[in-house]
Amino acid sequence: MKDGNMTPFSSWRFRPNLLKHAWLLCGVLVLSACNEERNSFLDPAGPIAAAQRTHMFEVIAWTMIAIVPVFVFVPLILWRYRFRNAKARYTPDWEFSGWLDMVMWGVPFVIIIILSSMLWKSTHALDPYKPIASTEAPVNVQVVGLDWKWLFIYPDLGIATVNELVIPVNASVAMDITTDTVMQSILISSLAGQIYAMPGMRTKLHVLADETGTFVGENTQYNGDGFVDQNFQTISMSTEDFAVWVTTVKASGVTLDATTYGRLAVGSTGAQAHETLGSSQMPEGVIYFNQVEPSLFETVLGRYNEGTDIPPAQQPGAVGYVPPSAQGANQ
Amino acid sequence: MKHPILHPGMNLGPHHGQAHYDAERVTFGFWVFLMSDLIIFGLMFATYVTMANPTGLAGGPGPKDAYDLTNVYAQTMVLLVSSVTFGMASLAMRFERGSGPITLWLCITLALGLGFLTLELLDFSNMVEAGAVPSRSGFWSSFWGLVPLHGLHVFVGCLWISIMMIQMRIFGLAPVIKTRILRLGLFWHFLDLIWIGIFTIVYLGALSS
Amino acid sequence: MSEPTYRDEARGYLIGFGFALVLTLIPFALVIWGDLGPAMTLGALGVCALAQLVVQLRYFLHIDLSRQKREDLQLILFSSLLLIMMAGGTIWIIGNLGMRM
Amino acid sequence: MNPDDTIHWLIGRLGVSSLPILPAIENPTASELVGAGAASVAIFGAIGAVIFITWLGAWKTLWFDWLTSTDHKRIGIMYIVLALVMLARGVIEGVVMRTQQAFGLDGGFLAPDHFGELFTTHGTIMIFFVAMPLIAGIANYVMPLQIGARDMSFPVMNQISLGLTATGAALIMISLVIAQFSTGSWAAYPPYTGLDFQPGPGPDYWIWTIILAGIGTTMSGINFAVTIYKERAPGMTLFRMPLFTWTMLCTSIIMIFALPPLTVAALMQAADRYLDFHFFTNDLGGNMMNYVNLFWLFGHPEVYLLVIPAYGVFSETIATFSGKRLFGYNSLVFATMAIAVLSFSVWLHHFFTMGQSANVNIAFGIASMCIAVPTGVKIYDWMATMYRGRIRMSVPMIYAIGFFYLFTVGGLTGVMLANPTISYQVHNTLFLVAHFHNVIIPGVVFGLMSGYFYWFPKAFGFRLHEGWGRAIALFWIFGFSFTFFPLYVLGFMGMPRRSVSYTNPAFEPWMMVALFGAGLIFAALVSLFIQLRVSIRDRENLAVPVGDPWNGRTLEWSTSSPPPHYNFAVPPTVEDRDDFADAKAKGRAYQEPDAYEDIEVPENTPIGMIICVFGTLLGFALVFYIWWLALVSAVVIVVAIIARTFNLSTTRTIPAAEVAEEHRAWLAQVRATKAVTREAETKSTNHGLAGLETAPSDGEPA
Ligand code: HEO
Ligand code: HEM
Ligand SMILES: [Cu+2]
Repeated sequence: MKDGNMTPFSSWRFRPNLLKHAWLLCGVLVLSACNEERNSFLDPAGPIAAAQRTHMFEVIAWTMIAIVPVFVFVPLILWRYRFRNAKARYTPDWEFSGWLDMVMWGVPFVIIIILSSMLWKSTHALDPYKPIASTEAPVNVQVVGLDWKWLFIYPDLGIATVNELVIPVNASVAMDITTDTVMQSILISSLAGQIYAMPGMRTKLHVLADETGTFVGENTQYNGDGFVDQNFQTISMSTEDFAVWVTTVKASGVTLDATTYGRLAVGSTGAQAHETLGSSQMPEGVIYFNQVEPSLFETVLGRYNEGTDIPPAQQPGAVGYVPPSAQGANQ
Repeated sequence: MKHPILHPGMNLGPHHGQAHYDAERVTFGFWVFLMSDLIIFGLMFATYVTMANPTGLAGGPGPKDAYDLTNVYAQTMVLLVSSVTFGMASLAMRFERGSGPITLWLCITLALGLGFLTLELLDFSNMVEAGAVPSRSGFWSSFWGLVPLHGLHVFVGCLWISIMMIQMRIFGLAPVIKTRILRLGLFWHFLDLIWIGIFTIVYLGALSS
Repeated sequence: MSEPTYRDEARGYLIGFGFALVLTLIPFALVIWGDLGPAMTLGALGVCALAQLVVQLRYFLHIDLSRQKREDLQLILFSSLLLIMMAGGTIWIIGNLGMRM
Repeated sequence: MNPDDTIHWLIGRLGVSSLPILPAIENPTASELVGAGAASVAIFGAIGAVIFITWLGAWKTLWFDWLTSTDHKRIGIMYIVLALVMLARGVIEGVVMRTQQAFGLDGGFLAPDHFGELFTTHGTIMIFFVAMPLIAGIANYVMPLQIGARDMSFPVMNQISLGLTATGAALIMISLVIAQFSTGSWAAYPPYTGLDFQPGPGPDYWIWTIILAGIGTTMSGINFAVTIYKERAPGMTLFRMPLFTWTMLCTSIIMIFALPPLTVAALMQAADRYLDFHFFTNDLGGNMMNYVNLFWLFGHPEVYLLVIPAYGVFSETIATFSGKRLFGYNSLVFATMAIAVLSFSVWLHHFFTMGQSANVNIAFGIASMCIAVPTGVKIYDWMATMYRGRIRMSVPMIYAIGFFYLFTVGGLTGVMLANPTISYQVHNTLFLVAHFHNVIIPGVVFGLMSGYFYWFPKAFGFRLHEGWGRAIALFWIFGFSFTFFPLYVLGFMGMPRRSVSYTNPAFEPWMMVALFGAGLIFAALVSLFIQLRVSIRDRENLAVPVGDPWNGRTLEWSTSSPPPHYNFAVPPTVEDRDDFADAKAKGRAYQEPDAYEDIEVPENTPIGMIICVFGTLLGFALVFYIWWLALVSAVVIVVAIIARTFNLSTTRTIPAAEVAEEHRAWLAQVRATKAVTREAETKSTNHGLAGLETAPSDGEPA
């Protein structure tokens, strides 16, 4: 983790001893998850995920004050006051103790106050709508959730991809998110948390990778048969590599217009869509687009707010959806 | 057995004997039911409020295009008067004026209730003509979810009044009958309370914002 | 405590009716003829509606603050608390989301 | 009308294709076979039940003594029977899902939509038809006895509530055989459950199941609350009520106020699907976020509705088996109330990730964490109750220990999830699935299972087999741990919930562990039925007719087992918080009253069954668009209810002499019975009369 990226989280004091335990625990997990595609905020690759992890361990640590006594005293009490132990004191009518009552209410109360103040700070600091301070130039990505794949539009670059989100390392990536079907939720665990994608609505998420690598991104909101296949690779690379990647996309991509979009929107997994729209120059399960209608995202978003009825035939994901190209063919 | 003090207003008084004591349990139960119903209405109101914006209207007709305040005012008055006439029925029962006056007041209340429903249906048909139908927009869906729900309650109330008049004829003023009329009274007044919310929020509120 | 007579109680209903009538007329008049501006109008509507709720509860449903009648009052207050939490929360949440979508 | 139209008019959208048996024959994949198997089990189970009842010659008894009964005790038992049947289905579905996921690396044997149906029905069944009926059943049985009442305030409404619950259960069972249930999860978020995306009958099944059962639950809540408020025995002030009754009061408040949002949400969904409304649709101003909001406005209080009675059970059992007064009664009461009220203020924590501002998330996050305080107080109070007690390691105590350890972990992960920061990461992953099973199983299931064991002898006059009881408890404890702790890890590894399969091989070992655990849970389920069988067989040895097998502390133990229809020959007069313990200590117990009185008990009525049958038909007709049937059923229900109000003689009187005779016979039996010490609690010498004891009787040195 590079300190330069930590500006928005300067209020975060990392407790070194806590972190040590944290590393221990997540070491165990990560080992078992050992895979070149990283998919856990316990193995963070960006400041948000890292802060989320730290916050989690801090919460666990504080709650232990209230919880460990339960684990310790329950067996002790059970053993000491077991039925057969005639020597133990037996006070069948003892039912109140003022100071015990105070402790029982007071300790958890204080802990919750502490946790609440941490919650307050972290929730503001990690608000997904808030841009992340970064050394590199920010990148804008528009995300459209489709059944069962993700479309990423780079409006400033005029390109788009399906199921491959490539980002320059150390750049704050501002995502505008929507879907053109049912509700979904986008999660790139190693970088930041998830946010819902809903038709006709724009949610926002900012992510930043401070290392290069490949991270799993996925939809976590069940949306039918292809749900489990709706994941994608997030690749963070150096700015130079990113530029190279952009040229590749431009070179090998196809056009994204109303017709191709319609075919893309048909319920299919990334792999299936690759079959119909992709080419061998594109990675497996991935599609590149080199010419993108600049207003595509706004069209997808705005369509639901035009005050017109959208019959199933025009609703991607609906039973009976007919992509525009096929509609044209039928007429 | 000790009998704690009974329910206010909507009670009968100790001179009613058994019915008075039964009322304790059943009116309380009915109050609880009404409060549960209140939550249903409350959430419908909340939904209506969240829909009263351009997104919810979805380019369809708005409140100004469809609401007819004259009619709403008439509905309000009819319902308000019916609350008072029901009150008179309750009093006739409480002061043991016999089933004659009770029936008379109930009849008037029933007539007013039906009058309210007629006015409301008239209003609805005008709205349909103005294109303010539930399939037009989220806003109108929330309207049609809320106001007719109240209307349905009024309809049930009318049915209930009719049944009580029949039962009074058959059984006279038996204790159960009395406690039923008591609960019917609660129900009827409750509907007026909801209506205050409807004319304030649904009609006047939407028109003035 | 002496039991109220028929006349006392009938008068109660009529008083309630009078209040309710006024509290209905004001909001309708405000919306039809008034020009207070949306915020003021809405505020006035709210005040009148609340007042009328209290009036009807008091005179038609006979809920009041005397000690023995507390059970209903508690029930109503508790329900109102929950209602405010639920309905208010809904409006707050959905409103906030609406602004950010 | 041409014949096609006629058929369509007659059977709506029902068709042969609705039967899952057929595709299984045409195309016998594993998934289809599992579905067909389930359908066959349902059909043959129903046929088997019919044959069994006929063989027993029990139709008459079933109808006159049970189905038409308005006795709260019988209604309670019927609720529990329903819950146990549904528990079997729910657990089996859970095990099937675990099996699928264990072999789900790159595939598995279930088709995705079949898996979708499984998690939807599993979740719906477990919440609405296992946990809630178990609570309603135990509460129905125990609560009136605990407060010294004769019955519920509204016995007929009580029967109707049961009928409506059974209606919902029937619909969800029918969906096994005819067409498919929804794949939209128990939360049924639109637009996925909207008409455009799921035009089939699935979501409609969900809607009507939920609405009908939900109305029943609301009515139960009203009934419980009024009963507790108005039917308490003389001297039973609010602050002398047993803790279980207190928890039921709080739970009934949740039933009354939290079910309406669900009813509203489901009705709005129905309006969208049937009447072209636009509450939650994508287009024309629909707002699905409001559905999510409304659903959790119900959903969160719901989970506390489930757990609060379990807290009540633990309060009773821990005090009883520690041989002590409950520590911190007032704290426990206030904590319960606090949890009930707070439960209405936290619902947004189920959708922190919808996009609202940080301030909204913070408000609800903090409110959520606040619930940890009263919950912690409860746990500490129970520990203090055991402190300086004489703890008997009976079955309910084993559950209690499992609860202390496991529930605390689940609560901790709940507190973690209450932080929006963390929720952003683990929401919708298996971490969440682990959390809620971690509170539901050690909390709700352990609580209700121990309640079942604890009060069973009250209801049937004999104890359940102790050895099997311990085995079941241990199966649950270890089964739970093996099944659900791995899911935390899988959640951290990023596995989304509701995944039929996965591609990451690292998941597989954890899944295998979870499958092993599910096997143990399955063993618990099987043992539950074996225990019942064995206990019925040995009922002579286990008999406790006097009615107080555990040296109980509260009123329900002061009457015979099973209690007479009217519960108490004379209404008890309560003088103390643990009144029966006090009575035994002061020699007030088992006294013959000065005089007996006539007792009025409610008459039987078929109204609940009529509503159940026609409610089922109504739901079914609506699901399949059979409008004439829907209309007929609705009319029958309304007419039946109205007709019922014309019957004013709804009670029957038991003469004082009969009461006196029964009571004296029981008192004679009490006198003739030899009291046992706690040593012999689990022996066959325990006939339900507890001997007084102040110190260990045969002080075996420790
Ligand atoms: C019986 C059921 C039950 C219970 C009791 C709880 C208890 C709690 N739950 Fe859970 N939950 C339950 C059932 C569910 N929850 C869910 C989801 C859920 C979510 C949403 C997660 C998400 O979707 O991302 C959150 C934030 C919580 C929080 C909590 C909290 C804070 C508690 C607290 O009540 C726990 C309190 C207990 C504690 C803390 C332990 C004891 C305390 C001690 C020993 C001392 C004091 C401790 C401290 C000071 C920390 N729950 C879902 C998901 C539904 C779905 O999506 O399908 C279900 C079903
Ligand atoms: C007895 C053993 C149980 C097993 C083996 C089990 C297993 C499962 C599994 C495998 C899932 C799907 C997880 C996923 O989304 O990937 C699940 C979901 C669920 N379970 Fe259980 N479960 C059990 C008991 C319970 C109980 C007792 C309850 C509640 C009272 C319950 C309530 C739920 C709910 C609400 C869901 C979510 C369903 C949805 O997503 O719509 N489960 N369970
Ligand atoms: Cu919750």
